[in-house]
Amino acid sequence: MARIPGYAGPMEHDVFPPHRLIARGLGLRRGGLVLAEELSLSVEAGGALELRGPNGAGKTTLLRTLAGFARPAAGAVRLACGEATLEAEERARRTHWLGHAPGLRREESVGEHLTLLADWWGVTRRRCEPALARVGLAGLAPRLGRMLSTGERRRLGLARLLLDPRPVWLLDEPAGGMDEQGRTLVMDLVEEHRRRGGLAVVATHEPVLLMDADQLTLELVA
Amino acid sequence: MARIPGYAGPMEHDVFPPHRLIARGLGLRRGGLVLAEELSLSVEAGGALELRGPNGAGKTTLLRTLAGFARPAAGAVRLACGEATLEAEERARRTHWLGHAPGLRREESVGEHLTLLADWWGVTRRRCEPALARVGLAGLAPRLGRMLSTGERRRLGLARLLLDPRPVWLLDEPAGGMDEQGRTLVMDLVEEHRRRGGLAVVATHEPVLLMDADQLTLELVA
Amino acid sequence: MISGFANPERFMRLSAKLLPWISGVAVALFAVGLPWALYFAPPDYQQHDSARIMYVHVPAAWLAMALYAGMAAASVSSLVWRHALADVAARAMAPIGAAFTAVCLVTGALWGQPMWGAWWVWDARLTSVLVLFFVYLGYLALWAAIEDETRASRAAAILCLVGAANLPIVKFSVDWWNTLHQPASVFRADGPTMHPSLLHPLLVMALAFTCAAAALVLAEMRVFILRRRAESLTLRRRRAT
Amino acid sequence: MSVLTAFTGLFRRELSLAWAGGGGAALPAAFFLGMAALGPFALGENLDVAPKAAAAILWLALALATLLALDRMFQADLEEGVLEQLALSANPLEAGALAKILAQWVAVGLPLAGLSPLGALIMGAPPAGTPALALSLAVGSLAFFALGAIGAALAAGLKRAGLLIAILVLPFLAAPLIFGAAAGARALSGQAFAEPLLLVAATALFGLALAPPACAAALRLHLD
Amino acid sequence: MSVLTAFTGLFRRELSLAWAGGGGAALPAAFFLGMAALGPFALGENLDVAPKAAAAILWLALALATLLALDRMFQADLEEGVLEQLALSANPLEAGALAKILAQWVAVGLPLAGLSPLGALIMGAPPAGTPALALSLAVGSLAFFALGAIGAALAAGLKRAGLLIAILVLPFLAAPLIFGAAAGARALSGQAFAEPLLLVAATALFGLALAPPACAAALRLHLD
Ligand code: HEM
Ligand SMILES: Nc1ncnc2c1ncn2[C@@H]1O[C@H](COP(=O)(O)OP(=O)(O)OP(=O)(O)O)[C@@H](O)[C@H]1O
Ligand SMILES: Nc1ncnc2c1ncn2[C@@H]1O[C@H](COP(=O)(O)OP(=O)(O)OP(=O)(O)O)[C@@H](O)[C@H]1O
Ligand SMILES: [Mg+2]
Ligand SMILES: [Mg+2]
Repeated sequence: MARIPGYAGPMEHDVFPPHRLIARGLGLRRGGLVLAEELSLSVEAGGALELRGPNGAGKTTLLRTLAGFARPAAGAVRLACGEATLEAEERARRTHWLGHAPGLRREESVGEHLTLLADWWGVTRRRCEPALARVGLAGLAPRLGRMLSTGERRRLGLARLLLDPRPVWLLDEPAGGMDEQGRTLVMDLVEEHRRRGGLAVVATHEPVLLMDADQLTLELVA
Repeated sequence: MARIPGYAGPMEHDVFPPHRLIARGLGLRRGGLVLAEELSLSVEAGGALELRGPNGAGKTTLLRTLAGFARPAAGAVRLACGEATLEAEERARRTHWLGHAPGLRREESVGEHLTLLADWWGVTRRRCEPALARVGLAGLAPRLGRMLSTGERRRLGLARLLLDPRPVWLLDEPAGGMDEQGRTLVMDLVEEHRRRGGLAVVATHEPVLLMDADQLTLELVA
Repeated sequence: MISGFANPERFMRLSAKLLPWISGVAVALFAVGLPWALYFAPPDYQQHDSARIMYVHVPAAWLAMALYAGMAAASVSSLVWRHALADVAARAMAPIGAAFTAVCLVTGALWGQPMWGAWWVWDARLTSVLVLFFVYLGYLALWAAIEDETRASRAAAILCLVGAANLPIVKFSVDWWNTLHQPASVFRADGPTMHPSLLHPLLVMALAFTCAAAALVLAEMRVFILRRRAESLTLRRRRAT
Repeated sequence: MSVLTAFTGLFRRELSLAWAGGGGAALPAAFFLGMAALGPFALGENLDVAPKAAAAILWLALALATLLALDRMFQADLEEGVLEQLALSANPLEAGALAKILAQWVAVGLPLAGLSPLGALIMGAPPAGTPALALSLAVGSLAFFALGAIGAALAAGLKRAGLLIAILVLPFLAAPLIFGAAAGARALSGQAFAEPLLLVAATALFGLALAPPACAAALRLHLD
Repeated sequence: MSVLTAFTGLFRRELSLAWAGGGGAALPAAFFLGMAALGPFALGENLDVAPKAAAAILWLALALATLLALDRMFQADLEEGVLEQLALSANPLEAGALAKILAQWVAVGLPLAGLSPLGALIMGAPPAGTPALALSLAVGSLAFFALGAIGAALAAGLKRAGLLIAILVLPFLAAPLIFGAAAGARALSGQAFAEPLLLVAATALFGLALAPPACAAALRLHLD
């Protein structure tokens, strides 16, 4: 695998090399629906962008486009590290996506799930337990996907962010379904991430979530 | 069908006869986990109970038990109308449940979904459109389940509440995933419902949701 | 006796006392029945010594059906009266019934080779017993798929009752259709037609099989109840700490 | 009155979901013909047996189509929370189960039965017996869906539900399959087929009587 | 190195999901026996066909088992968001698809092949040829799962995926089925079977080469 110099894979306490997520002239479409046109954004290392807007405005669609799952109808998304623009594969391995799907099968246990991702992402399995503990799920490794409560499912998503340190976080309503303490946890994790040189794009309906983040408000189409 | 006098089925603007939801000595269990013991509660017509507590405390489990889906390990739930305790079937048709599941199939359209429920619940199909309009989904009838955004899915759940007027509302995080205006909508709907003599049990993590509601806080098991 | 089984505590006490006796009787009956059936009983005038398979085949077939009938009865009382012991009983009978069905199938196949010149034919009797075996397998698979015991027992009870429709088909298949398999010669409305020199050792063997099955079922029920207790103990201990 | 509206409402919804995405019954039909074509392929060098086995192959194809359709009969509604909404109603889940069974029969079973004469002709069966073969398949698919629905409801939402459904349902499909294939084979070879056909009808009636309460009880269990 | 860890990690996970809930390969095994019994059920009075058609019936049972297992091969991972997490990685989805194919083969295909001698004996086939029959089924099920995975990936997330997969996949299954059934039939009747067996192996190799990129492309489409 061609590795960009300065990025040596998963790190524990280091700082990420400076990444920058840029979208230019994006057109977002779903079915026949035009959700956005000529949308541009740029998030720097250490920065954060809050996506806001009413239900159905297209926040999730935008995030999925940034993640590379959805293809924009116009424009392009690129991730730069220093001066270099990264290839799709490199972009994928430096991006974390926290969506609404649980991420694990109904019959899969939390522990099996994280072990699989550790193997698949190429990080050591020893990171699983600390990640679970950090998000308040210590001891829940044997529980199956279908048993988890809404908040536990979201917390597991946060644990995935911690399992493999990646500079780009794309979070869709990370505080949704969380209790008081869980919301603080989300804020803390994003803060830490930014201090390490990571960047985050976060869709949210919480009145207050991130500290000094840029705001992008999507409007509902007519 | 044996109908309790004073309850003539779906009504538009009338007041419900006085119902009362009572649980005595409930024991809640999931797998090997004991979530609650000796739990008692009572909600009167016009009243509301807010369920609070950390993620995984058992709020959803309690609501499902109140709805009659889950069988309590101990104790019993009953719904009284005036002096009479209602049979299981009568309890079912007077209870609304708003959970996290979308309630419609991925390939089913919003319109088909509400039409089906109108037929199945025995209310006129003409109620579908106004219900959709009230929750801000006017014009979304052709959209399929898998297309809906998180907030739209929750709003559809609210539309179901309006489709068939029932005295008992059991709502699991009704404001989750909702935008500003959606949260206000939830509050307004519950207020209206209570003014009509309905009662509501609402699990929520919102700092403020209902006005002068009783509070029941579940604790996390060790 | 029946009421003694109604409550798990009393069942444990009663079954602890009964179990050695039933097992002992089974051993004694086998000690008499096996030599009688396999050595002293006269060989069949047509089938010679291969007919001795009968002394295993027929009791196994009877118990395969009897245990399923027992499961169905237990399922009814578990569904209707929520009887605490009924689902344990049904669950305990299933693997043993399945095993006897397998024995019936295998001995039948072994017998079929010399008698009919084929291990297997698809006549109504053989097919319906095979179906019975599949019902047993499905029942066990359903239990294994649901970890919550009360839910598992109720789901399995539904399945068991639906599958009970197969039981009369097994029994009467030989009368309703032309089968290669022979019709009943013992349990008949007009009395047994089998020669007493064959019938008597068969009945002893059948009794021996029945006692053995009863002992196995009781022992398995005890294991289930003990395991349930152990689980609720650890649960209580976990809560106490 | 209201039970009837409810019933037809659900029936129509199931039908439109089964035929969704255009093509209506074309998908089951294509599948069935594909299966009917594969059977002779597998028999290969023993092709001479194909006309003789035509009824058997078509009945097997029907059984497979049923198993595939059963897989999602209740599972999706359970996972998406539709059953919760249906359960909170004065109308019993029993009626819902019956509506679903009949809808599957109309959506999948009847098109297959209607196509079966074509399949039989492809395999070289004489045309005379094909209407009776189609009749036997029509009745048989009702039995399949009624009896199969019980297994589908029991296995809905469990691990490896696909395999589990097949195992639970197989023993129940045996009787209609045996009698039905016999009826079809006799019809194709010009023999009297009334007796096995009546037996198929009997299993269908048995299934229709038993399935609604059994399915409803199983589904209520899974709502827990 | 890390690709290997990733690959075996996913392979092991698939295997443990396929065998979850106790019983390991027992469920697929019971399932296969049931499927193998369906053929004779349907053949009924035409019993004389059975030994001759034993190989065909077992091959058809294998095809049925494959179709039923394929139904959930990618669908569940897509709906639960597992594929999204797997896609965001340096390891290509191609490797993931291959791991899934091999795991299904080991979890479902091999147990079935191992049981096939029993099935053949029940149908009155001579014991001598049964090991070769089992071998042909083992190779054939690899071809089935490899080729079938393409259809499963294409249909994942679409309506009525079950039937759709079957239709998409049937044409691809035809080749291994024809050659495999021929190899099995020849093995049972003591003839030379190397040639058709090699052809089955060729389709398996073809499938293994084609399936990973095809599956990965289809899955990426569905992530949109
Ligand atoms: C796998 C093949 C076979 C199966 C599944 C099978 C099944 C059964 C069953 C279920 C019964 C109990 C019938 C009842 O209680 O009414 C039975 C009884 C019996 N079977 Fe078989 N059988 C098989 C093969 C054979 C063969 C090859 C023979 C010998 C020709 C045989 C001889 C008998 C006899 C003599 C009885 C006792 C019937 C009576 O007197 O009531 N069976 N078998
Ligand atoms: N295939 C489609 N055809 C038509 N409309 C679609 C399709 N897919 C999605 N939509 C619509 O696109 C809009 C944007 O959805 P999206 O999930 O991006 O919204 P969102 O901003 O995340 O909303 P929320 O705050 O509720 O999560 C929604 O109105 C949705 O119904
Ligand atoms: N079958 C099971 N076995 C063991 N634990 C289970 C099982 N089912 C659920 N649980 C656990 O029971 C707890 C209660 O779940 P519940 O969904 O009721 O929580 P909740 O209060 O609604 O939480 P949230 O605020 O996250 O929605 C959770 O910790 C969950 O993991
Ligand atoms: Mg969204
Ligand atoms: Mg909850």
